[in-house]
Formats: sequence, structure tokens, C-alpha cells
Amino acid sequence: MHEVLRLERVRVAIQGAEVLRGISFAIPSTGLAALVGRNGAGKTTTLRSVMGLLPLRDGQISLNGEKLGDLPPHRRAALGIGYVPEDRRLIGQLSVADNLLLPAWAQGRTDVKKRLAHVYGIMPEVRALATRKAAQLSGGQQKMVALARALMSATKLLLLDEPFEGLSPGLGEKLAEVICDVQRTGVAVLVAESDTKRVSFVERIYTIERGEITEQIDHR
Amino acid sequence: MGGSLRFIPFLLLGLALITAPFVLSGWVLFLLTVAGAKALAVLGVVLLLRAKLLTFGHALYYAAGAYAAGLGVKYLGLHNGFALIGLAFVAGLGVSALLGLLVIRYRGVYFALLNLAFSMVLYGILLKFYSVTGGTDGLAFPAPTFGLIGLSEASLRAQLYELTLFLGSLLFYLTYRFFASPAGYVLFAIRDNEVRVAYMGISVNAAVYLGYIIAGGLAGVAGVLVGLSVGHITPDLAFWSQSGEFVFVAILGGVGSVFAPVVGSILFEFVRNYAFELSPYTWQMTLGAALLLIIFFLPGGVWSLVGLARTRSGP
Amino acid sequence: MRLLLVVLLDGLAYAAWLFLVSAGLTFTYGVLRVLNLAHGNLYALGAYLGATLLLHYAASGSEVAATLGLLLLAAVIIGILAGPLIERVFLRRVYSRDEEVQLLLTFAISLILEDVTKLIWGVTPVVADMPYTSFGSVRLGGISYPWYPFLLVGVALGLAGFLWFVVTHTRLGKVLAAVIADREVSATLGIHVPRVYTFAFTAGAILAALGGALTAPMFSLVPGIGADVLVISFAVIAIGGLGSIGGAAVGSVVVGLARSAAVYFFPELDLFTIYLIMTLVLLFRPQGLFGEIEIRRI
Amino acid sequence: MNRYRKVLAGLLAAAGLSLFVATAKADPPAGAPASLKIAVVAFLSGPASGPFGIPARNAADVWIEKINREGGIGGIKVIPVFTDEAGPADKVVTEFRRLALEEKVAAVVGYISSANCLAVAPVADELKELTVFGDCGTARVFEEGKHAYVFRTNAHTVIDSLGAARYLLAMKPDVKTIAGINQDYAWGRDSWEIFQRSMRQLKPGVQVVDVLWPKIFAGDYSTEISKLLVEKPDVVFTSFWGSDLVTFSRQAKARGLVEQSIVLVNNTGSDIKDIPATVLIGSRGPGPIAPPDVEKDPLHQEFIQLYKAKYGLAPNNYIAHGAYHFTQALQGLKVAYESAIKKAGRWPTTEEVAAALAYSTFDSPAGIIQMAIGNGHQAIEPAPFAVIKQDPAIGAHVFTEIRSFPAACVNPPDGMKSLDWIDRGFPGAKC
Repeated sequence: MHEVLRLERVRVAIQGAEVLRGISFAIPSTGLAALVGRNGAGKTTTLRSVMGLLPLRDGQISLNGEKLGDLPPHRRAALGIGYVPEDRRLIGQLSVADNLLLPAWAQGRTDVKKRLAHVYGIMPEVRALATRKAAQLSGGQQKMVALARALMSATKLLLLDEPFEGLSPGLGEKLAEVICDVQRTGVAVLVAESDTKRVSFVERIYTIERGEITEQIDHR
Repeated sequence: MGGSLRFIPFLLLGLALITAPFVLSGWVLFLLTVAGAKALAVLGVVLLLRAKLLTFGHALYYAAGAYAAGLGVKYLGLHNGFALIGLAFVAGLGVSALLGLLVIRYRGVYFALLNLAFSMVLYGILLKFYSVTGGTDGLAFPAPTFGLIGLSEASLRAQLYELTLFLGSLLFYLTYRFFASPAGYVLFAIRDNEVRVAYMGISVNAAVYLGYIIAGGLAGVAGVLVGLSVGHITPDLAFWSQSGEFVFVAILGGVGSVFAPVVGSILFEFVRNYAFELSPYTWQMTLGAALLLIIFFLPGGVWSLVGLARTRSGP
Repeated sequence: MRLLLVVLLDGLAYAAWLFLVSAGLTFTYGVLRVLNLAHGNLYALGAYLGATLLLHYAASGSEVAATLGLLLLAAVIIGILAGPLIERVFLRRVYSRDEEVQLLLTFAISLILEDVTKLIWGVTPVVADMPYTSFGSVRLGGISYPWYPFLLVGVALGLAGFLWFVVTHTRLGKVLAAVIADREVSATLGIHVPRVYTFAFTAGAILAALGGALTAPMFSLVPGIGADVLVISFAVIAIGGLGSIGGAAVGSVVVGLARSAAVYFFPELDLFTIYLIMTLVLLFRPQGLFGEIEIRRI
Repeated sequence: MNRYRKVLAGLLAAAGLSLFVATAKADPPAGAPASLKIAVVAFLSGPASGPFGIPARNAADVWIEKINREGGIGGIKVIPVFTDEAGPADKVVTEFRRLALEEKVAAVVGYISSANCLAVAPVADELKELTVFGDCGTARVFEEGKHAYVFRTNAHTVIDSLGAARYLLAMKPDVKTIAGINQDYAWGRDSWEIFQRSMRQLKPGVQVVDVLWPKIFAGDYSTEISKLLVEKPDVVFTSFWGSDLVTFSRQAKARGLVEQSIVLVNNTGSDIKDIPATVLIGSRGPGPIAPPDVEKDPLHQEFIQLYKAKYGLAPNNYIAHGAYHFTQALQGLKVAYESAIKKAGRWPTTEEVAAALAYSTFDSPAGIIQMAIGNGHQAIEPAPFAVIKQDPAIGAHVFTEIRSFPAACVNPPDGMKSLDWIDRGFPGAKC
């Protein structure tokens, strides 16, 4: 089984302070992994580095064995990486449908309708919101839309930053189901989370502490 | 031991500055006087920039100081240099205390714009009340007297230089102390994160108001010192391009130190004058290119060179 | 009553001009969050090139469409030459720096462009007012008006409508909205943000130059016209709200009518009008009539 | 390349000529410097550079070349130092001090802005620097102060607007209503004040229907023109200049204001081809709008030829009084230096040159200049006015109805303030 995502001795500094201190881990294809750690441990920084939003001081990140180097974020999205930031960050003045279509327009994709149908297939509740303005949605709805938007790009890898934060237990369960569905379509998933209990459904948990992976737990 | 030795360069610098009139040419001395005076206005801009408040209207207080003194000459018959400086300082403080009540509520580009609007209104007033202010032709500033010293008029340039040096040093020292005071730290903290400062139970607006008034008073003194040196004032003192020049010089010098505005101001005056001399037809291009070089290669302003030299030469 | 009509007509014609010269500044600020102090110089370049093209190709009077076409061509040439150059070579390198550094950078470029314009076109006034005089005139309220300023009213309305349509109803507009709202997330969605910035700055530059080109038939051109326009359009967009096209339109109408009324009823106040309005508006609505309050980040 | 070669050839020729002249002439006076540096200060940037600054600078350039070709001043070659006048007063004064103290120029010629003349005058006295103002207008310089080292070899602004009033009454004696439109800055205010007070004296009962004050360099005057069209005054007086005048007069023409009212311009700096026909126009001093007899003046002809040869334009068609004024300043200096040399028998001191220039009379491309008022530091000049007409024969604009009011008619006598003189009904005026 080849690895979709591999990080090797990744070092990242923010404003001179080293936040990631030589992180190495990997996610196998069709894998479902979580990165668990306290606030400030380096989870968000890891995801942002994978997305290309932060420059690496040292080390390598590769997707399907290909080194990403200093590829800019928009090129990584085009490679099939979807990213759900922690605070949702929808484009409030655009409709839900426009939010979903943005990645397709930006990447100049031709299979827009197919892709949209695919995402609606996984998350039918988003279809019902399509014409509403993103700013008018509730927090929970926005989380789901942000996930749907990331899925428009995520043909290979989906990155989620604390997706369960602030969700009701019921909605949380539903989200977990969607994540499992996504993984079943052949997309590797990496979830960043502070609470191990919320990610009991994943196959592998990496624990991160002060910018280093301290533990790896495999379920199943 | 190290402490007392470090004092020596400052002593030498001070001595050099005080004795400058006996050594330097009249033109350089004049240039230093004007640059030193303007550095006070720039210091006010730097003070506000430390709190991330960019103003495009600081020339308002510069002009207020100059015109308060100019009208003092014209209508009150004042000729005593100290009285004129006092008048300008009070004008700078007073106008900024009044307008400060309004502008300190704003941040970012709106703060910059509101200040610009006020300065342009003053510009308009100075232009309009032609019979009082002389309109664009301006007001003359006859040579002031400094009753206490009683020196001859021939040494006026040297007197003005020394006055600017001593008064400037005093105000720079006081501003330096202000930077180190709790209110000064609050201003600096606002730069990083205003809301967090507010959470700490500190009145942000009170600190900004205080900073704004100090900046206004500094500019007022700068205005009268330039007026006395030049001998003539015009509404251009309040024009937006003058405010732009202060910001230009602030960035040129850097906001890291109270000394930076002086260095920036002197450098600017020389660069501008040499740009005129080298290419009278395209001096603006020369200035623009110089500014680009500083932005890209000396992002901390000219003052960062001093810091660089210091780290190179060891502790 | 007749006087009111004249005041209104003059005010609207002036408002149209204000909108045409300030649209570029507010557009650039809207997308890049950079106040382009070289705006006035792009305006001047557009005006000079527009006048030059008119003098070469339309000297003996010309049709409206051909004239407007030439002026638009001048604007596009200036925008495409200057826009990408300024954005890619200079501005791009300071996005991560403080706001004041970005302002200074555009100020430096403005100083350079001022002399570039002078080196190309010299200092003697350039006059190309054929469209102003030869497009005929109309009698309204008992006095004669040339058509050209009213043509500009039409152009301004058309431009406002066009910009509104692009921003709200096209994919391009939605991509712009995304970049404006969240630069970083836009990049993660696959939007090539630097390219969008170059595009937006170039579009702003074309608009600035277009304002100048359309002005060329009305004014005679001399060094320094850019600085005045910068301050005026600055005030207009501050009144309307920085970054808002609609705000610039409303700000233009407010200032246009106020100035016209000032000329008729308080000629001594002419100089002040624009700054008085700007001060009043900023005092009661600091974000401008249509601006959005920026959220302070913790 | 071609241009470069031309310049080089010109330089060589000039050098050769001056060498020839210098050797041909008698030895320079005792104590003479190797060369005479003269600063030339004029707007080289900004809106005043086109109509005034650059023509003035170019005129000084060709005139100094001519002076050097003919042996220099008192046998000494003149080296010009050109600088830009633009910038706020503190910059202008700093630059003046640099010229005086660092460049050590013998004299400073120039300044177009009144504000700059007012700012520079006291500094010139302080530094004992011989300074000849080249173009600025304000009467305040010598009416509010005495300046030992400062001169102005052109008339002050009173002749512009008083001349306009006199010309108006000559052309339209039955004028009843006037309106004013002037740029909102000091010179615009001065112009209107002098014109209005003069009209009050010369034809009491004329009604002022409106006074408009647009911002200087506002660019567009549509609204103002609409208002003037509504008010229908007999005469619209304006002190616009440069691009503002071009725009205003052309818009006024396009909208029929020029046909409805007489448009009267007190003093202009614009190309004659850019001003519509039937506009009444004046010039400060008789250079650009030359009365027929001045046209025969050899200095005038020489100036036009030199200027045209080097800069391609005729300074008289391009109504650039700044160009003439700068040659007047240089002529004044030359004559003063040479008479001071004669008197002293050696190279003169600055004070001796100043004494020679005061109350002197000398010839210039704009005719005879008399340093008659302001303690001999201020020149008086006649005030020429004309109507612009399209001449179908040559297909260009020409001046018609030229009338020049003699210097003694439009200048106050020595020692009297201009506004007092006007309000007292022009005592001593010889018209």
C-alpha cells in the first residue's frame, strides 16, 4: 500500500520561533488518520504546511511519492488536496453553491457538474442550502459547507482542522460518518483534533507535542 | 566600568553638535537647524506609528504652531523667540487636544484620512483669510530676539541652531522617557494587539489621546522653529504633501528609536537638496528611486544600519 | 427653478467626472487593500496618451465612437504597460509588510512617474479639446452646454453598471470577492492569488488611465495634474467608503452637487467643499457612506 | 547622437568664440574672479513650469550664451547654475542658502512665485547676496520692506490689473456690469483687488455682479461658466494663467461665453494658439505683446532668433513673459556690473554693483527698463494689451488692437503704496 502523504523531518518556524521540530509521519492510501495534541502543539501548523501556506525550514512533504517542494497552495489544491480550516472561512457574501464552485472555476476544471453531484451525493443536506448566502448559515451548517467545498478539490487528500469544535454531539456523529464516506471513495483523510475521544473512528492516531510526534496508535 | 565608557561617545557627539556653528558652513548649519526642527514633527509621527497609527495630516499641527507664532508677531508684536515658541507649543497642544477628541476613535486608513481632511481644512482657512494670513504669499517672520542671551543679530543663525539643538534634545529626551513610561508601553502594545491591551483593563483611548497631544505639541514646536529659521511661512506648511514628507522621513529613519527621526530628517534634507543639485529637472525621480532602495534594502530605515554596526562591533 | 436645473446639471456633469477619476482608486483598494498613491500619475499618463492619440488620429473632428475608442485604447495601453510592472516588480514584495510601507512604495512610484510623464510630454500644456468643441451643444435651462460632459455622464453610468455586473454576476467577480474576503483560503481553493492581484491592479490602472483619457478633451494637460486628482479622488472614495464602487458613485454625486451649489450660492467656499464634506462624513460615519467596518483581529 | 553632436559643436564654437573675444578684449579689471557664477532659479516642475519656468530658464540659457559670446560681464565669463524653484518655502530658502554659501554664486536671478520672492528677500539681505527677481508679481516685496541686496527688473503686478481696467475702458467705455473669476490664491486675490479698485476709480457706478473663486488648477470650469452664462455680465475679468487659462477660455468659447461677454485676461502665460479669438489679453511688460516700434528693437529680434534657434519656439508667440523678464534681470546685472567696474576701476564689490543697479536704466529685449520705484530696486514697465484674432491670411492667431499704456500711467510713483495710489485716484499718473 503506497503512501498518499508523507512528512519527513519537517521543520517550520513562525516569526523565528520553531513550531514544528522535525515531524515525520505518513498516511497510507485510503487511510484515515488523526493528529491529536493540545492547543499550540503544532497541529494547525502541520496542516498549513501540507497545504503550502507556510514555508518549510527543513524536511520534505510528498504526495503520492512526489515531493511538493515549495509548490504554492493553489497548485496543491489542483493536485487534489482539500483543506477545511479551523474557523470555516466561507466567503460570506457568496451563495453556498458559489462557494462550492469557486475551486472548480479557479482550477479550470471541466467536470464541474459531475464533481458537484458527487459532493452532493456524499452530503445531500448541502444541496438544500445551495441558494442561501454563506453568511446567513448557522455555525454547524457552515462547517458542513466548508467540508463540501474542500471535497470539490479533495480527490486525493482531505485535511480537516478541528472539524468537531463547537458542533453538537448529533452533528458531530454525522460529520464522522461523512468523513468515513469520503475515505471510502478513495481519499486519504487527516483530521487534527485536541480530544482523542472525538476521533475514535480513525485507523491511526499520531500524538503531537511541542512540535514533535510522540506516539503512534493504530486502531483495528 | 563598561557603563561609564559607553557614555563617552555620547559626550563627544554632544560636544561636536554644540560646537558645530564654529566649524560648519552656513548652509550646512541652516540645513541641520531645519532638519533638526522638522525631526520633532517626525518624532510625533513616529510616536503615533509605534501605536500603528499612520497620519497623513500631521502637518496640521506643524502649521498651527508656525501660524500661531506668525500671527503673534503680526498682531501681538511679539518678537521674543521663547514667547513665540511657547505660543506655538500651546497651539500644537491645544488644537490636537481638541481634534484628538474626535480622531482617536478611528484606526488604520480612516485615522490617516480624517487627519488629512482636517489638515486640508486648515490649509483652506489659511488660504481664505487672506487679509489675516497673507494667503499663499504667507507671513514674514522677522528675526526674533532672545532677550536673556542678548547676542548680536549677526550670530542669529548660530543661536537658532543652538536653540533647536537644546530644545530638540530636551523634547527628544522627554519623548524617550514617555516611550519608557507605562503609557508609552501601552502605545507600543497597541501596535501588536489593541484588543488584548483593552482586555488588560488599560484605557487604550486615553493612551492614544495622550500620544496624539504629545505628537501635536512636538509638531507645533517644529513649526515655529522652522518658521523662525526660514523667516517666512506659507499655507504649504499644512498641505498634504508636507504630511506625506513627515511620514516619508519617519520611514526613512525607522521607528525603532527616538534618534531615528533625527537621522532620517537630516538625511532627507541632504538627499533632497542634492537631488535638486544633481538633476534639477528630474529630482522627483531621484527621490523616488532613493525611497524604493530604502524600502527594499533597508526595511528598518536608516537607523537599522546603526543597529547593524552595533552588533558587528560586539557588545 | 431654472437656476436649480442648471445647478443640478452642472453638479451631475461634475459628479460623472469625479466617478470616472476615482473608480480606479477604490477598485484597487477594494481588492488589494492598498491605497495607490500613484493613481494620479496613471490618470495623467492616460490623459496625455489619450490627448496624443486624439491629436494624431482625430484632429479634424471625429465620430463619438471613434473618439471614445481612441481614449479607451490609450487607457488600456497605459494600464497594461504600467499595471503589471508596478504590481509584479514592486508591490508584490511588500504585501507582507505594514500598510504604511505599501503607501510609501506607491508614493515613490508616483514621484518617478511624475518625472517620466514630464520627460515624455514636456511641460507646455497639451490641448486636445476637439471632442469638447466639435460634438455640438444643447440648450438647457436657457444656456448652452456642450455634449461632451453629458457623454461622460453616460460613460460613467455605463462604467458603474459594468463594474457592478462584473463584480456581482460573473465568475471573475466571485473569484475577486473570495480573494478580497480571504486571501489565504482562496489560495487553498486553488485560486492563483498573485495572478488575481496582478489582474486587479492592472484593471485599477486601466480605470485610472481611463479617467485621465476621458478628461483629456476637457482640460489642458500640464505637469502636476495627477497630484490634484489623487487628492480629489481620495476624498471622494473616503466619503463613499474605501473599496466600494457604489460608494464612489454616491460620493461623486454628493460632492458634485455640493460643489455646484457652492459655486452658485457660496463661491467663497468652493475650495473647501470637498474637504468639508469629507470631514463631516468621516466624523459621523468613519467608514464612509458605504464602507464596511473592519473587524479588529484579536 | 545627432543632438549630442550639435551640443558639442555648439560648446566648441562657444568656447572658441569666447576665447577669441577674451583675447581680443582688454584685460579684465583688477581683482576679477576667473568666472562669474550666476544662479538661475525657475519652476522646472509643476504647473507653473510650462507657462513660466521653462521658458524663463531657456531664455536665461540663450541670453547667458550670448553674453559670454560677447565677452561676458566685464570681460568675465558667466557660468549659470540652474535649479528648480518647486517646493515649500523652507526648501526654497535652503536652496537659496546653498547657492549663496556653497555654490558661492555672485548673484541669484529668478523666482516666479510671489511667496518665494517674499521668503527669499530677507535671506538675500542677511547673506548680502545680490538677488534679482525674475518674474514674481506681488507688490509687497518693496512696499512692505526695504531690501538692500534685492532688485526686481520687471514691473510688479499692479500694471496687470490696472492696465486691464484701462484697456477695458478704452475698448468698451459703456461697460456697466462686471464679474470676476480668479484662482483662489494670493495672486488671484491681488489681481481682483487691483482691478476692482481701479474700475471703481476710473468708472464709478460699474456694478460687480459676481466674484468666483475656483481652486487653483481645478481643471474644469464648466460650473463657473454656466453661472456666468446665467448672469450675463458685460465683462468677465480673469487672472487665470497657464493651463487654467487655456481650459477656461476654450470652454468659455465652446459655450458662447466669449460671444456673450467680453473676456478680459490681465496677464497671461500661454500659447497664443491655445486662446480663442476675441479674448482680450495682457502681458506684464512689453515682451510678448510688443508694440510695433519694439518689434524693430535689435535686442528683441536677437532674443527671438536665439531662442528659436535653440528651443524651436518663439518666446513672443508663446506668451511667456517669464522669458523676457529673465533676460531683463541678466541685462540689468550686466549693465550694473559694467558701470560699477567703470566707476571703481577694478572688480566691484556686491554693494557697488547694487548701488549701480539702483535707479538705473538699461536696454533689454523688452525695451528700456527703468529701475524707477521702490528706492530704485523696482522696475516700471508699460502695460501692453491686445485682442486675439484669427488671421485667415496666415491661418494663425495674431494680436490686434494692441495698446500699450506707458509705464508712468500704470505704475505708482516712487515711495507710494500701490493700493493707496489707486484709491487716491492715481495722482501723478501720465497717460
